[in-house]
Amino acid sequence: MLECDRLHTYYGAAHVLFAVSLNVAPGTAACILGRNGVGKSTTLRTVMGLTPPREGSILFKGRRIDGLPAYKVARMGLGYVPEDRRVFAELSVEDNLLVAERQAEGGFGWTAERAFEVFPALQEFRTRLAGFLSGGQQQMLTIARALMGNPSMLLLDEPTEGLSPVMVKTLEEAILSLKREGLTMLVAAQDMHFAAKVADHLYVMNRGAIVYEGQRADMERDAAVIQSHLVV
Amino acid sequence: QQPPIKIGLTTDLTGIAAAYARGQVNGVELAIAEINAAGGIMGRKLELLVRDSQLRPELGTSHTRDLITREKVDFLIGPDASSVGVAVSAVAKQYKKVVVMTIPNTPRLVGELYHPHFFTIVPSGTMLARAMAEGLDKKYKSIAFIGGDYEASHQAVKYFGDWLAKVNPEAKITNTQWPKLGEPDFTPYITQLLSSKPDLIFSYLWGSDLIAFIKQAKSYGLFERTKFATLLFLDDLRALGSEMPDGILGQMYAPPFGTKGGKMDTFIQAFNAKYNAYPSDWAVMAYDGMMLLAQGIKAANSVDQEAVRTALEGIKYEGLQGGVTTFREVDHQGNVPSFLGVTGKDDKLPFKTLVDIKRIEADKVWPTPQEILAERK
Amino acid sequence: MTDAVLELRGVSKTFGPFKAVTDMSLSVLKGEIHALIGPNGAGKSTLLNMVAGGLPPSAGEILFAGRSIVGLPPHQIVHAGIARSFQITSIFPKLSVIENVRIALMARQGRCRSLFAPAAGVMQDDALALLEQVHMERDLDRPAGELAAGDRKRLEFAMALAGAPELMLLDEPTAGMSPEERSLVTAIIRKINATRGVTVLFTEHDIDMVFSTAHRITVMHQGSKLTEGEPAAVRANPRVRELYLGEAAHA
Amino acid sequence: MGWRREAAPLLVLLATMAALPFLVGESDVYLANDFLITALFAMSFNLLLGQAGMLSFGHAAFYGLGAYTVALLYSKLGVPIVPGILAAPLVAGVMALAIGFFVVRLEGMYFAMLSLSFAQLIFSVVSSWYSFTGGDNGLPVSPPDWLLPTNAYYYFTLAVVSVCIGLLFLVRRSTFGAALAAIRENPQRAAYLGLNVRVYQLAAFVLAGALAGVAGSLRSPLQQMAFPSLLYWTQSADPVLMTLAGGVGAFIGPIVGAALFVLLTFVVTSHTDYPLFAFGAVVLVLVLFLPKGIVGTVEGWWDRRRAKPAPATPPQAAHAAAQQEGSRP
Amino acid sequence: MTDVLIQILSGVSRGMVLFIVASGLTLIFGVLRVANFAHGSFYMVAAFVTYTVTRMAGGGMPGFLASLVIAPLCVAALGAAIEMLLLRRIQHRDHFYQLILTFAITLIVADGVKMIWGRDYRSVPRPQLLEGSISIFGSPFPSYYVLLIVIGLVIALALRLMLERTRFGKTLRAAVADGEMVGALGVNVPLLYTGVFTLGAWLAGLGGALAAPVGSIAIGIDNSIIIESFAVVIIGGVGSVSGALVGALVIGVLQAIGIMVAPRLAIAFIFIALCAVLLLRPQGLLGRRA
Ligand SMILES: Nc1ncnc2c1ncn2[C@@H]1O[C@H](COP(=O)(O)OP(=O)(O)OP(=O)(O)O)[C@@H](O)[C@H]1O
Ligand SMILES: Nc1ncnc2c1ncn2[C@@H]1O[C@H](COP(=O)(O)OP(=O)(O)OP(=O)(O)O)[C@@H](O)[C@H]1O
Ligand SMILES: [Mg+2]
Ligand SMILES: [Mg+2]
Repeated sequence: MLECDRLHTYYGAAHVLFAVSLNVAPGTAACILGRNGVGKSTTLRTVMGLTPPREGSILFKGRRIDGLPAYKVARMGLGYVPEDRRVFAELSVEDNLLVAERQAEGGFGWTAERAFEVFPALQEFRTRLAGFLSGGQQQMLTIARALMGNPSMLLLDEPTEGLSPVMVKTLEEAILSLKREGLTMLVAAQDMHFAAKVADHLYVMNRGAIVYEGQRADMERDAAVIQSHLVV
Repeated sequence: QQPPIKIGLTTDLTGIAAAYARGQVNGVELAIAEINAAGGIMGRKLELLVRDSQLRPELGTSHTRDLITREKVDFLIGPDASSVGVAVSAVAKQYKKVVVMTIPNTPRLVGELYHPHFFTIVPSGTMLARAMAEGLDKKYKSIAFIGGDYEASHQAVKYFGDWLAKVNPEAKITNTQWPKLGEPDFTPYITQLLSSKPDLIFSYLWGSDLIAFIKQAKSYGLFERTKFATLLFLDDLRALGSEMPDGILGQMYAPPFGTKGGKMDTFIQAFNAKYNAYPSDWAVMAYDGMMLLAQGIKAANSVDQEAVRTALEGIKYEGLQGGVTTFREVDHQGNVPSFLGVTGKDDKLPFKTLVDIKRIEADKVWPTPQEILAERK
Repeated sequence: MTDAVLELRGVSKTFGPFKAVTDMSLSVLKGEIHALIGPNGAGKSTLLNMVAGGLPPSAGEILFAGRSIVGLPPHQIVHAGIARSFQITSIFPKLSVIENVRIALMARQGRCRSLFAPAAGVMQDDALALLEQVHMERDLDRPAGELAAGDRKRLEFAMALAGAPELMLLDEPTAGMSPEERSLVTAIIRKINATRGVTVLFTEHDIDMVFSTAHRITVMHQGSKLTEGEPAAVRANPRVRELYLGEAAHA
Repeated sequence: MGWRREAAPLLVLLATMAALPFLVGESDVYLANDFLITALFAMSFNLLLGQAGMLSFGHAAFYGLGAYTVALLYSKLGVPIVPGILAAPLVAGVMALAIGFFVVRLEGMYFAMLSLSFAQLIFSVVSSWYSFTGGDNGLPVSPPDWLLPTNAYYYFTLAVVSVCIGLLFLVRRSTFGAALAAIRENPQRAAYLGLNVRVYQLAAFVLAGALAGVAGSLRSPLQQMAFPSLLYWTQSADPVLMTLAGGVGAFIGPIVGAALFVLLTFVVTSHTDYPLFAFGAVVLVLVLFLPKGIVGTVEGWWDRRRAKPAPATPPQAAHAAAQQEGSRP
Repeated sequence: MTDVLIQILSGVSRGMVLFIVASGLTLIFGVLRVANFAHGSFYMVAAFVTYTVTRMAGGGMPGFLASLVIAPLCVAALGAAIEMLLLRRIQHRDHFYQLILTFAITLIVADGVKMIWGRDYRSVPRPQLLEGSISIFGSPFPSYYVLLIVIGLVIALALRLMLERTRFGKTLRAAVADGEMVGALGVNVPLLYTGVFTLGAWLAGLGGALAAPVGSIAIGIDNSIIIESFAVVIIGGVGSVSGALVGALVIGVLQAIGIMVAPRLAIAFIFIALCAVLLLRPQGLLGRRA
């Protein structure tokens, strides 16, 4: 579904991603683990077209998407949940969803109603301005918002940040059920446990490069290696 | 080959008075072209240096200084807006350069700011306001005033009122309105003016303000309901064209059609040939100003400032407007006339002009030397 | 009650018809690490914000060291001895990392009032020490806005530490951090509490961190207090397990 | 940025300006005088915009008040120019305090519009109070004979402006300046660090107003006139443009901007029939191609030239890339 | 009494022109956060285009209608070009830069107008049909002003519906807050911005075309309208179309009444109103508190 080949990304003069290559097969979830500042968010932004790579190529559903503006990437069916929430503070919850609503190729028929089913807390506040939601509520909203675009693949940047344990569980279940429906996912996360629950495939990043790659089955075996990349 | 005699002209080619400045530059250029064609003065050609002061006094100062100190101009000819005029006059005073003003007419120039190198051939604000009072029919008793909210217009109503008290003591100014300069909407003022039911409205609006006022007043039937007397520039007549109502009392500085025959007709033709346009009041005064300055230089037979100043003080110049222009000693105010007439159609021109023109001579209305001296205190 | 540094009595906050916090009473004892937990939207941030002076309470009293601080503007509350960090990081993005901390130190000590005294080097050493503590000494001269999310969070924490406050209000201080940095921050909290007796009131969703760090825990739910007590007791509370931890009560 | 790096160009500039009358003609000295005053005006403005992030659109009010203080003291009370120039910052500062008290409550564009409104109110008073201010044709001032020669007044201006810019230099690098920078970046955060944001903003506003007053007070003796147009809003736009064109972030940015504008205005109004067009085109090009203003862009270019090549790929990244190649499915 | 009524009505009609221009500005300023100084230039250019069109088509109704269509379109095209060629390139920089960019444009346009139309001021006649006046309680009220009031109200309603009710409007508001994020949701943000800017320019053009037959067309009308429009936008609340309507009417009517009560304040009137509103209700009459 998504094939990234040797991506190099820069912020101005700062070289941040070094030859990042990763693949996500249709209907599976891949997870990028790594400490702070290793380039997880940048990888997702690069795929999304927000910080285009200077070198390398990205194929989505077999088509080149590197160099395309973000809106074209989104229209091809890639949904994005950013790390710092970025809800539209001055719009109501409902309108946040409305803005994102879009029928894309190969979507899964998401509507606001279905999103509210997954996140009942949002239903309660559907007319409240998004800026007034609590941190966790905002996090749910960004996920719901991304679903409204009916993506065939979702990029999630630390989706559990700021969620209470009970919400994390709900989210895990939601992700698994989305996966069952056939949605492909690439998730950036800090948390091994979460990754272990949702990911079929695992990448570990360190200092802008992928330093480990493995299947879910390998995780236990390689726990020590993975761990070694997650500490300094 | 003798070096040319340099004339410096700082004027506001940018800003709301730009149209006047253009006419002025053209007038001076035409005069210089004619002088040079006739061989120049003392065998020297004249050269004009134009600077744009953009209606900013400080820029007027910089340019005038620069013209004097870097370009070494020999004489200055007047700027456009009064505020820049004041600034230019101050520089001329400091460097003792002869300057001839052809548009600015704030009474302060001949009053507190006067200096011996200053000469003007524009009827001052005082003279115009008094001429208006002088020329009005005595039957108008209740008079309303409207003028832009700035100094000249406040002074105008004052001088007008004072003179009225002398020539028509029964008349009263019953209502005054002060829209800001550049006001796009005069309707509130129009309704105010009309509600006081005056015999006559005296307006000190000009340029685009006057045009907007006239157009808006038309739909309120103002010109049918009351007599309207206003300061009027040729540019206004031209811009309004056939929209200009008939029967408005207009006061003008130096309308080309105000003087029949003689030099004026030649001038109009020459101007038209050169610029493909009918000259404005400003072009007339600018042309006269330049010619007069040239005559002064010729008379002095030198470009020495003091010699030329003395020559100008005693000059007798026969200009476009007929009569002989001289400067009086106390304030170097030229004895220039102003004109009062009624708007109407002229078959020869594509816009309306004044008919029944009255020429009001300077000596009737200019302030007495005592008045001038009192102001300088 | 006597040794409570911070005491809330019947504090409420309503936004229009919505009650974000209802009649909350809370005492934070001197020298304790007090955790405030609860489901998303329970009102934790709102509560901290009221203490810090960012929001006026609709009702109730807030006492700090026995003195009411309701109605005081934030900067006065800071000078009274309360520092805070934000849930959504709030730093000076274009200033360098070390300048961020230095300004925090200078402001806290009231050293910004001089028009002419050069700022260069002022409190440089203290700032360095703080940044070393959070292991950011390598990023000193980077503009703070360029930091990755987790690093910004650490910087924010360092700024809250600046100037030795008596009470720290930390809103999810370790959210978005990797496990390693998380334990670092936790260790610092414990350390300043143990060595300097700094009182800490914090919110957090990482339960391991909460239960291992806090001396006492208050659980909020829908704007009011659900329960309060020692970590073990709170953990065992069936309502907490159901509403917050999401563990089936019978499990 | 080290203070040497900021001070060095200032000192070079000071030396150049001091030598100028020996190198160029009277008219150019006059123009340079104009530049010095304009530069101080723009610098005082940049204390607000560059340092504190406050976009004031009414800064000309204080400039004009400075000019009128000198003119009024001179013409109404016969006070000579020099004491007038000393009084100007006081008058402008007090006015800035009164206006600042209200305007610092607002932020961003609202702050800009409120400062504009107050300035316009002062402008309307000045331009229509004929008996006191002389109205729209201005109020004359005559410098004493010893200041009348172009060079004499030039050196006088140079001295005053140097002192004021020196002051601004100190303020920028002071702890107060650091607090302003923090407030500019994130006022909310600054408040939660213990800064009384309003008071700091007010202090900056007063200081900037007072220094603008000094600039204005130097202006009216130069023109031998105080004009209401010195207080008009278009005059307030000037320092904004100069500062942004020169570079908001750099200390000497506004000076460079002022030099450019004074010179450019003079040149275009001397040589073209369409000065606004030429001027606007230059500004347009500056904005489009020099994103950080002139000084900022030059500095960036300088730094890049001197920077050592950035460290290349981190060691283990290269190795990781290789490993990637092998493990690709 | 009818005096006062007529006074108010004329204030309203003036307010309507101001509203039409300011509504374009409030869109551009409120929605795109571009403090567009060139807005006054759009107004001026439209007025001059109106002059040319009516001269070519003769003064009557056809000329008037043609100018009402052509002038705003010309200006809209100009706006689109400015947005795509210039503003877009500095979109990601500090908003200050857009301010000076648009300021530079005002200068260029001011002289551009001089190059094309000269320095003289001009006048556009009203079509015969709208030349006269209707009678309101026996006092004449120009029929052209009635037309202005009607057009203003229609525009207000249309804009309000567009912004508040349509997805387009909501997307717009979201894009202001976080353009990058909206882009990541599949919205072509640059196109959206161009669209808004063009619409804003079109409104300025419409205002210019409508105002041309009532006033005079001169260099400098850009200057006065821009300050008044900003005042209206701020008084009404940035980004709020209804606010702009209220703001414009408040200014129009208060000015009309104000000169009866305190004529000496007329010159400073708008700024007194601005100060009062900003101090008492900084977010504007209908603005949302941030
Ligand atoms: N705008 C920027 N300019 C310059 N450098 C940046 C910028 N944004 C991020 N960086 C740098 O790029 C590197 C990777 O950042 P990124 O945000 O991708 O990390 P991350 O893995 O998502 O970290 P975290 O877990 O903290 O979110 C970091 O060193 C960061 O400092
Ligand atoms: N300004 C406001 N207007 C309206 N509602 C608000 C406002 N601020 C907060 N709320 C509501 O108050 C409730 C409590 O919010 P708060 O941010 O305190 O939650 P929290 O406990 O910190 O949650 P989280 O753990 O998700 O951060 C939420 O439902 C939120 O939507
Ligand atoms: Mg990240
Ligand atoms: Mg919270």
